[in-house]
Amino acid sequence: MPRVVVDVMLKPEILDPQGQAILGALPRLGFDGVRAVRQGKRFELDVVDEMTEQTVRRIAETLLANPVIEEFTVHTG
Amino acid sequence: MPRVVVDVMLKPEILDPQGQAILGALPRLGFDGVRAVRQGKRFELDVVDEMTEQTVRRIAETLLANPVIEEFTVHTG
Amino acid sequence: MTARIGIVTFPGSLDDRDAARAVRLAGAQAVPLWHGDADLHRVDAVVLPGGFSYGDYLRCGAIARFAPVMERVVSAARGGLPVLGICNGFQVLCESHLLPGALIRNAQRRFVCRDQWLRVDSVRTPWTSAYGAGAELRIPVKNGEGGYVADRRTLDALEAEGRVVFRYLRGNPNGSARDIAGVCNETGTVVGLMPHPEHAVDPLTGPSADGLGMFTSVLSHLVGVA
Amino acid sequence: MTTGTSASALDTVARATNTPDEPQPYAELGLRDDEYDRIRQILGRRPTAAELTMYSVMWSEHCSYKSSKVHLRQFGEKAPASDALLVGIGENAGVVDIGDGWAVTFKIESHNHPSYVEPYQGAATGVGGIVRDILAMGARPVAVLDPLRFGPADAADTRRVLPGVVAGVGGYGNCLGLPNVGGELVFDPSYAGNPLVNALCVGVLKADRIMLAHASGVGNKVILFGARTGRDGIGGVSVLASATFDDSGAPAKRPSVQVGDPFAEKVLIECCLELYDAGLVVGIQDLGGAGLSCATSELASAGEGGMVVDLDRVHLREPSMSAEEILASESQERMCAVVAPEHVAAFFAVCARWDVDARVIGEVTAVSPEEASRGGRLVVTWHGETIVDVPPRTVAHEGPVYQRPFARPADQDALVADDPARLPRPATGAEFRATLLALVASPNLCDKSWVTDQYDRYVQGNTALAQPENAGVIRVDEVSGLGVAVACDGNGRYCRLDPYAGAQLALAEAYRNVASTGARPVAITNCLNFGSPEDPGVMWQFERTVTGLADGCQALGTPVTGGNVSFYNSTGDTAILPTPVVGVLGVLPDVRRRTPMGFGGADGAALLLLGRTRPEFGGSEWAWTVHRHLGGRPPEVDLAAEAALAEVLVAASATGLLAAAHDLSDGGLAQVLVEACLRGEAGARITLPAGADPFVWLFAESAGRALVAVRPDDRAAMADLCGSHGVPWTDLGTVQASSTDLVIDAVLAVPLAELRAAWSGTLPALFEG
Ligand SMILES: Nc1ncnc2c1ncn2[C@@H]1O[C@H](COP(=O)(O)OP(=O)(O)O)[C@@H](O)[C@H]1O
Ligand SMILES: [Mg+2]
Repeated sequence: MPRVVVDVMLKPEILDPQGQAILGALPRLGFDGVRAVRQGKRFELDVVDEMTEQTVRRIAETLLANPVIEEFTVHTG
Repeated sequence: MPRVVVDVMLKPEILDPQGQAILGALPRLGFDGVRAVRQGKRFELDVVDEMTEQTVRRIAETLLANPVIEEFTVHTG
Repeated sequence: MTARIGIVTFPGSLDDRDAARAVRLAGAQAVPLWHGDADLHRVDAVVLPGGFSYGDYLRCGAIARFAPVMERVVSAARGGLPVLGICNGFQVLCESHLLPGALIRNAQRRFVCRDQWLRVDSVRTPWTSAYGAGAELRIPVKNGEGGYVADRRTLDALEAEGRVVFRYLRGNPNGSARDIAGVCNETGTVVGLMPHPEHAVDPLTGPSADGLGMFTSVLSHLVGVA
Repeated sequence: MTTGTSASALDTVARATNTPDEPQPYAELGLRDDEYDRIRQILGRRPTAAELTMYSVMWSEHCSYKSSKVHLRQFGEKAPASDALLVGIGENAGVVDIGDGWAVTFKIESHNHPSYVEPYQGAATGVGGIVRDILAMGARPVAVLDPLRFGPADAADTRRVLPGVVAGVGGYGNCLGLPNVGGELVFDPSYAGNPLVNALCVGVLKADRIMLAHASGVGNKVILFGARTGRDGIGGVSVLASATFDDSGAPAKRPSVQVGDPFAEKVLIECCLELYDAGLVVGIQDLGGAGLSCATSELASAGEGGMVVDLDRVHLREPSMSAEEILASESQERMCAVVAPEHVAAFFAVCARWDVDARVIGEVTAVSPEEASRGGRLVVTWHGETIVDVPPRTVAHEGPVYQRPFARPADQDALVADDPARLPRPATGAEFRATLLALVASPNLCDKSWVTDQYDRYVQGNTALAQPENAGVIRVDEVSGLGVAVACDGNGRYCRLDPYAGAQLALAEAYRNVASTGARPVAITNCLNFGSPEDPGVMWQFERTVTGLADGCQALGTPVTGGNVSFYNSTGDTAILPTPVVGVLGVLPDVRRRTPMGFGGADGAALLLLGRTRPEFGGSEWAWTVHRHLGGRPPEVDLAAEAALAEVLVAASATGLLAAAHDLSDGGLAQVLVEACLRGEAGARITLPAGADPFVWLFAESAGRALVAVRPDDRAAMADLCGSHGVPWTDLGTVQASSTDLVIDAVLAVPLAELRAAWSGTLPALFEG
């Protein structure tokens, strides 16, 4: 069964507290060299052969992402 | 500045309540044809040129993923 | 006539019984509404209570929005039915696009439960008419994803139109934009807020009885329009 | 078996009978030679792989209490007579009659080891597990408390473990809609590699609707419902499974960490309560440690004695699971019910309404008198073959019992001899001030709200008091105001110095906390956290603790209703401090009468110190915080004085004499004054009695004391009440609500703002960010 992946990230203008926290923690753990971090969600969907990309996009925009604050990309896993 | 992406997913044998919740909701929304859903995390890191993949992997295993229940993959965005 | 105020129970709703208690204390009849109902049972107003509907695993309120009862709530709200969304209920209202904006993870990334001071910034809604303008309330806040966000244009419009209903005072518990604790739709009938008025109806079990005014407000509004 | 190769043919009972000499990995499963021999003797043959699974998990220390059983008997033997106890030790949780037809059930449990490995999920599933115990008694869970212990507050690993544990306790409990009304937060180096994560749950039910875990009624159906079964927590049993999987070369993944699904548990709670209300359940058991092995063997042996179970009917998360894995799985959010056949359809309808998965997996069967005398008969089939045929009682209740050797540790005398009297004490006003500020800012005495603000204490709308109050108070009956108070306490340092006295001090402190709210203490639960039972020194601590607790409960008239033992808690080779945590339940006829701890509403009130103050510093917070010293004797225990003090606190609350009350414990009087002033922001002016040693009065940790605030008009009545109960009291000064200082005449004066900054800055500085 085909696998599709939907990546959902906060829009760049929305504050991302989790990404900020990771960015803040990295130097304390001795990791330098990271300039920015954003945290989002990754959904792996196992779908039937007939499923069109358009349907996956509809699933993403109605359920998996909230268009007010998030944007998404669809690709095959 | 290069962007690297770390995808973190629950190990396949670990219960994924989030994926289950989505799977349960889809038919109610009129979307058939999805057989399985897993929800994970996606981290986008902007790093300095010199950063090695090995360092990113170390960041992933110490901070971004919990190796007890999660596994991760690193790729360039 | 006793006003009938419906309280929706989604799987994972937690404060539905508390909301019903608050409605009764205000003198109205609490009517339980089940998420699977496609009928509002002739209620005069609806409360969407706090909790973790469907575990809130995807995004708070994201799945509850699609419950059969919500279809009815959305269309009735568009027709003027007063709706109050508390905490998870506020999140459901934003996900349903009855209210603008969204609620994201608290800035400090922790769940926070504390007694919070609020200011009533709009007394023109059916849910706040019993308060004096600028009244200060002490009401519990308890959420993990209560940071209110919206784009700047929306925020400016909300302020210009007097649609910021509540604002946090003396400390913002979750990083909400412009200290916003609650907003309403264009007509004011749909109100959402993160703090929990239903937990502030009796000083025995809450920090004050300051929350009761929201339920008495809607009651007098309903009596007024009847 | 899923491999289907002939080499790993299904290990049926028939096959086991025919291959008596086949070697079995019993040692890897944690069974000793003599234990394995006993299983063979019980069965008259070697066990099948599935039977070996059941015996090994059920005969583990955790499930069988094999090291503790001989001592725990004292709780029953010495139990004070109590009409209030409806269900005692032995069931999922004890049940106490609180009057007006209401009953309350409560129990504490540990989830220490999982919380070290995976703090968030370990703590979350710890809450989930204890909640199901309460649910299984027929009760609606109404509150949780979380006694927590960690290594040094500033240790790097504590920064890893503590935030995760707290988020897990909150994440699960908040999502379940359970107010968190109390707990503990203690730091000590002995917990560095072994945090203690205990969780206590309280439930409410009608006294006539208690549910029990028994499979009665031949022909009744056994229904497994809730979450699907996966490979969670099957740890040790994987040796069995891997032996079979090896053939096909497919290594199975076997997480021993369980992931909680609080939403699934929330709907399971509502579903169960609806099933109980509808009268659809004959018996019920939650699934926790040892999963189906435990639930089926316990249900069967407590009922008719006979049961058949078809494992093929179990709804699996991973279809490739073996029978042994299914039997050992500790997947969360599952329950097992016994249901009359005519009610099965209605049962399924309720489950469907809550979207809860349910499957009939077996049936209650008749046993012959001869089978009954052997311990009943539990038969489990898989792929149409019989893989288990055992007397369930031998699995559930007739596990090994050890008389572990115990001996007073060699260093005990030296420890006790090392009296803190030799330590330098503050003498000048400046030194007192510095000592006070250092103590209130110490991790053990500081403000805990960084932790407790992550817990919902309001949900359900019945919380009349919650942390940081003396005890959590929950309203049970909205009309009459009838309610309960619960507090939990323990002090590992006291127990290290004298485990017998330490256990009684833990009991006395929780008892005193409950009484301070005005509630009458009626029953207790306990969680005994100790090092390895194979260490005679630890076993001595354990024996002394149990004896002390049993004797203490007898003296105070508060029966032990249940509890939990957690052994093998150590950091490296060093055992943790012996840590019994005692939870006390009290009854309050009307929660509107509860006594608060803060001076906020007590302007002008007279402050009286009840009880006797002695120069007691052994194991004290002062000795530890200021000198890193642990030695000497713990405070003296006087249970008659504790009982008299409680009588006074309860009577004074009932007659409305008290504006505030706060019991004394760690940190002594100074700490209590600071906490009561800061709660509600009111100053106080204290005058110590003439000739008193201010150091002893301010920092000693003598037991049996409480500070009370009474309105001037009530002072005489309060003094009379104390006199009539033989409770000594001392005038200490007054509450001055408008003052912004805590003043102790001739000793120190500190602005409340400075106290608050010191007290509340500690945890954020350590754990923020
Ligand atoms: N982990 C925790 N969870 C909930 N409440 C806690 C926790 N730790 C401490 N508390 C609460 O903080 C308050 C102060 O704790 P403590 O000093 O141990 O109380 P006491 O000495 O009266 O037993 C109490 O109300 C206690 O229940
Ligand atoms: Mg304590």
